[in-house]
Amino acid sequence: MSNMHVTAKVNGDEVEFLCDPRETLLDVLRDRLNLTGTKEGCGTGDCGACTVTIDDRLVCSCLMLGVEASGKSVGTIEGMAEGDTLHPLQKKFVEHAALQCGICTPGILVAAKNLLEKNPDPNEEEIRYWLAGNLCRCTGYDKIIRAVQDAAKEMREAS
Amino acid sequence: MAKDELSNNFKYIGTRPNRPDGLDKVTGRAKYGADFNAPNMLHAAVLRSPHAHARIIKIDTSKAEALAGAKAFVTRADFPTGLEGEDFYLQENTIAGDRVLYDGHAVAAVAATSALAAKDAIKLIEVEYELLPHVTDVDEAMKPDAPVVREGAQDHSVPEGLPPNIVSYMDFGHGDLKAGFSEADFVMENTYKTEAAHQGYIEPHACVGQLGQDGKGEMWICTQGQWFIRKMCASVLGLEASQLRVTPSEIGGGFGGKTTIFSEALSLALSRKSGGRPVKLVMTRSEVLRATGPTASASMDVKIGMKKNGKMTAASAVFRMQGGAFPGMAPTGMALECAFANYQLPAVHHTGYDVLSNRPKSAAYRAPGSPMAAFAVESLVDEMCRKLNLNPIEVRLLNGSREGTKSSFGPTFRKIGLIETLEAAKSHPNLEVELGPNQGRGIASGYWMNHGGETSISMALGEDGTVTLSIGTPDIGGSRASMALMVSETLGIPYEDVRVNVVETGSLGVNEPTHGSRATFATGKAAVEACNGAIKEMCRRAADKWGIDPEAIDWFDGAAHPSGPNAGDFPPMTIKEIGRRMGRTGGPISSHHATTYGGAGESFGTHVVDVEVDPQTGKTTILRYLVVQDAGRAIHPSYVEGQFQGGAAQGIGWALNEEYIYGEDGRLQNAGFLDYRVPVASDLPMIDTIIVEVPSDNHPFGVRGVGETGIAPPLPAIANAVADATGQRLRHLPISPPKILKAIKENS
Amino acid sequence: MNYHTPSSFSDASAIAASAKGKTRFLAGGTDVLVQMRSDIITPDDLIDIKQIQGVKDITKNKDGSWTLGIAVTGAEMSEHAEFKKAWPGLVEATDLIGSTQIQGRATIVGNLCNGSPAADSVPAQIAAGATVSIIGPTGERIMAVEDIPTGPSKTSLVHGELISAINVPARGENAGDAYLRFIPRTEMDIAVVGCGVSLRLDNGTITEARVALGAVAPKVLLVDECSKALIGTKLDETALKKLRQAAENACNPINDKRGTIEFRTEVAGVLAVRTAKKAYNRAQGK
Amino acid sequence: MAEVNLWSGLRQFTDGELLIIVKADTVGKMLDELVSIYPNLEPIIEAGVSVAVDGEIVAGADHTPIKPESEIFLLQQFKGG
Repeated sequence: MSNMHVTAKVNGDEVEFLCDPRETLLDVLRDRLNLTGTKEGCGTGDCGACTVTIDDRLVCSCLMLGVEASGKSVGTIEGMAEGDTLHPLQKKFVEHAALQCGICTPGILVAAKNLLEKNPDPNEEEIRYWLAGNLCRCTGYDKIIRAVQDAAKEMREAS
Repeated sequence: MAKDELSNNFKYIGTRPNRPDGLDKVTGRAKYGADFNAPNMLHAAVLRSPHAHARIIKIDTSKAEALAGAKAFVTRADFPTGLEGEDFYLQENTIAGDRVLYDGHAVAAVAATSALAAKDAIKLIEVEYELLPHVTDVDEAMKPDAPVVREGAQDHSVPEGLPPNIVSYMDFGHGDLKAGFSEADFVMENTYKTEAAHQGYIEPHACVGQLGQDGKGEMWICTQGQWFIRKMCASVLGLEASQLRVTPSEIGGGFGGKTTIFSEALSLALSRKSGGRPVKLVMTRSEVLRATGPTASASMDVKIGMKKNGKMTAASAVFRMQGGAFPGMAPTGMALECAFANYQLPAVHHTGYDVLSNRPKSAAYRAPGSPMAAFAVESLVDEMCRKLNLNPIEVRLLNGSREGTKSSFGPTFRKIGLIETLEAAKSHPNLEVELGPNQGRGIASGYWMNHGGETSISMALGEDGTVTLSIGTPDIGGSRASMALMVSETLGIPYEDVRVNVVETGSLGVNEPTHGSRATFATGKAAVEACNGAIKEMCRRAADKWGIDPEAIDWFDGAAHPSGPNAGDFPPMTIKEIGRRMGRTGGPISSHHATTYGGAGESFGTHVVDVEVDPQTGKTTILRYLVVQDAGRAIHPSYVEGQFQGGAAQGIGWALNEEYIYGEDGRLQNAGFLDYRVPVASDLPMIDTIIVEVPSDNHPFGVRGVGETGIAPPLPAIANAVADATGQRLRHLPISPPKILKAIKENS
Repeated sequence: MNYHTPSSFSDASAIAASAKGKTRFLAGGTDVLVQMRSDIITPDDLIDIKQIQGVKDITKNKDGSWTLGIAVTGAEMSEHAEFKKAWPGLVEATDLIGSTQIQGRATIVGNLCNGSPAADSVPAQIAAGATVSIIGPTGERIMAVEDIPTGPSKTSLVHGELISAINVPARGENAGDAYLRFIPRTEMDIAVVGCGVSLRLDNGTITEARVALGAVAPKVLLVDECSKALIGTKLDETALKKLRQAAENACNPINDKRGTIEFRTEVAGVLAVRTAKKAYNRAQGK
Repeated sequence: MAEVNLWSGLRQFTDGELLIIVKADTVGKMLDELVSIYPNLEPIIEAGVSVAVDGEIVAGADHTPIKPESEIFLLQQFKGG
């Protein structure tokens, strides 16, 4: 089958692209739309490096076809900061050294942001289980959990 | 600077500023291996053997070649012949010759106009195999009647009469072993096994290679060491190293696994065959697990003699390790050097075997060899402490290596920090927590010798007085921040005024990779040397201006100050002023330092873990975890803690769940993150850390490498904790629920 | 590969029925896309059934029973307070499938049709007494969930058939369900053993019981002997002992990379007891 | 002059000697001397060894100076992860 034409919203912007129906949303984001902040770690939904939101719900973009994004609103790491203003999670991840190599960081940030939108005051266990699908091989997760807790606190205090 | 001159009075060292590459890495802007694209680029895919051992009878690419979009194919026939030694093995691992040696061994590769087209083309290649018998277990491979992985591969170290899969042999030690054991009140000997584990970096190997008919090439790649990639690819393809320029991307984890090449040279070979078009090669996760280098699996006999009070009198170890189908890959020697490093031993002996099997070519993984050795030795020490009813920390304090101890592998230790880690662990509140039913506590120590190595670095002063540092060791865990801190401290300028760039192979002399826990030690030391060179030049510029002797100038707080008889004669000349005027005061100011460093200070660590084991299912839960390790000097304490915590997490995974599982057919059963089970966030507690600082006397700030030691103690610490909780001693990792439950049932 | 987005189940069925090559239906895609990625299957026709009207609905029927659309995700089930209150065991089983991200896509119909004996939601569906509505070239039919899987990756659906809805009975009074599984980590693993239990009580005495075991046989088992061990008891020690034995007896597992025969059998008994206790507490309103 | 301690597996290449006295003031010269006395050591040293000088392990740093009283050990080559 030839390529299909798809219209969607990515980080608030209207986008159009052509893709082979076998291409995943991850392939489309990275190779068609040049949004390489979303990473591929496994291609099978086991690592979470490709985490994005579809209509504000978390998904692994490797487990969704590009054509399925038709008419949907996709959120990626590139849309997380507002202009020059970093999201508190982004700020806290740097401050807490919550990343070492940084390859899992975009997926974890997108997932953590989604958590805090649903639960502004998660406890440690809730954060750990929410992020269980985001593998990090460098940090042992300790500093990631602390950064999420600290960002949540700052966001609660600001609101 | 000698150790007694070390000062704790630092302005920048020991602070925790934001890492310079932090913003790029939290916004998705940082470019990793697979994020690079070149104009007119093709995409590669690799056909891999489904067999553990087979002869290749025929490879037919005709159907694949007819596919639209398929542009180039390579097999071994496209590579030069006549290579020897490690070069030959690198080439043979890149692509199989007449035989495939493991499940996942590359057989052919294709470049096509899209990744999908390349994948389609691979499926159309027909390969005819003649199956050969295979062996994947180290003990099986050592048997005289085992299938022979490689004829004539034994090196000169192997005593006559040993089976052909034993390709290297070693023994070393000192003292009278027999006398030592006969002096002991209690001698215990056991056999321990560990399974192969993978580094499990989240970023699969990725590169874009471009190579023209003129032999000039480019490669963009995620690697721990761009010069290693250059040298290895050049050897495998018969190129001149200087004609290949290798640019490192940001790197998504390595842990030793990205210090060598696996399939990278295929992208260059395909590029050469497709008229020099750039070719992108990105591994899938399954390819990473099947065809890159996990660590060795090990089978180990350990024997220790002790007095009733816990004093050790003698120890011996026999280690058998397989590192895949390629000689020299099992870290047997390093494992043995680490095995008894924690202990003062009047008599000790080590014997080691490097064994071939039909598995992928092993690569370095965080303190290669040390975790297996620690598992065997620290488990046995714990077993003996239990039998003799002795406190395991006290026994380690009694026997622990310290300055002046003749090490188990020969040399006399200089200043080291093992005792300090044990003392610090002893007084940590975690040890006060009372344990409940089915809970247990385990302790173990570990060692890594660390490495210096080939290092080349440049720094340059900008016109505004800020500084650019060009380094050759990729930043895998925040090392840019450490470098910037050391430069700030040395020059006395703000952290923000230093930019650290990791550069390509054309910009510096040869650098070894970020490996051996060497980056902060060696690149940091070279950075300080380069800064000192620049300070000398800046003082000379001030001296010229002031008309005084450069020797009569002190550099501090980022400025030249007249000293001695001239003190106070001139206002300080700041680095900003010097930078602004350097064009007309003698030209650009830059400084270079290149050397091979020895004498990296070794690092010891002690871990304490509390676990709870479900007696009905055998499932282990980590309740508390403490890492204590000697960092020499923590330049950026957050990233030191991060290394401790990350090492512990990897060790926990290796201890409890991670393993390469081969079927009867010699195929890897768990080539994915679903069944190669690395720890997830909900598996772990917070990981407490204590940074011990016993400064190394061979680094200007006292730095010891910290990256590797932390993966060794978790394996035995967890086995010891499980034994404490259940009464069951598991001597074969991973300590999975089926194994624990079986032990509980059999022994109850 | 052809990608289809039919707007009705009969269209979907017709596309599948007329397809010559390999066909797959796409709902959440968390199995199909993995299989495509791993080269286990490359469908010639992929039929996306999410654009059919009503497939995202969770409907409470007048008689108290529930109809779940085939594209309802795990996350949507967890967020549906009333359904979760009625069938906490089915919801917790579904919630155990994969990560938060997987929950955003995965469906229990997909979990069922994938045919894995280790599928987490299936023992809970069977324990709940759920049925599925099926549309095919010869019309519609309804089948019990336990009759859908026939073996690893195999179902009793015939060429051109697909599930159009899942029907969960009314919960009724004094009843509760639960699901527990064993995995070596805390998350992200495939069940080594799974157990779903649904109970109804009368003054503390069990009057109805359904016990299903996953990953201990070629397909998920509904174990009558386990039900018999429970019915008429107050879940006393004798009943639990019988339950455990019955669960162990029902096992016909394999040795594989995830567990041994011995381990699976032992843990099936352990989980049956633990799950029954949890369901019993729920039935008592605890 | 310096005393070099070999690992015991090298005994077969040195007529059973494990403590060799060589004339050298750097690690590199020491290794060359060893090979000139015992040519059978060449493949091992060429393949790479680590050397400990006064308790400091040097790998590949042949320029490292040694003193007559230095404690010198030849070790199995190591590299890190």
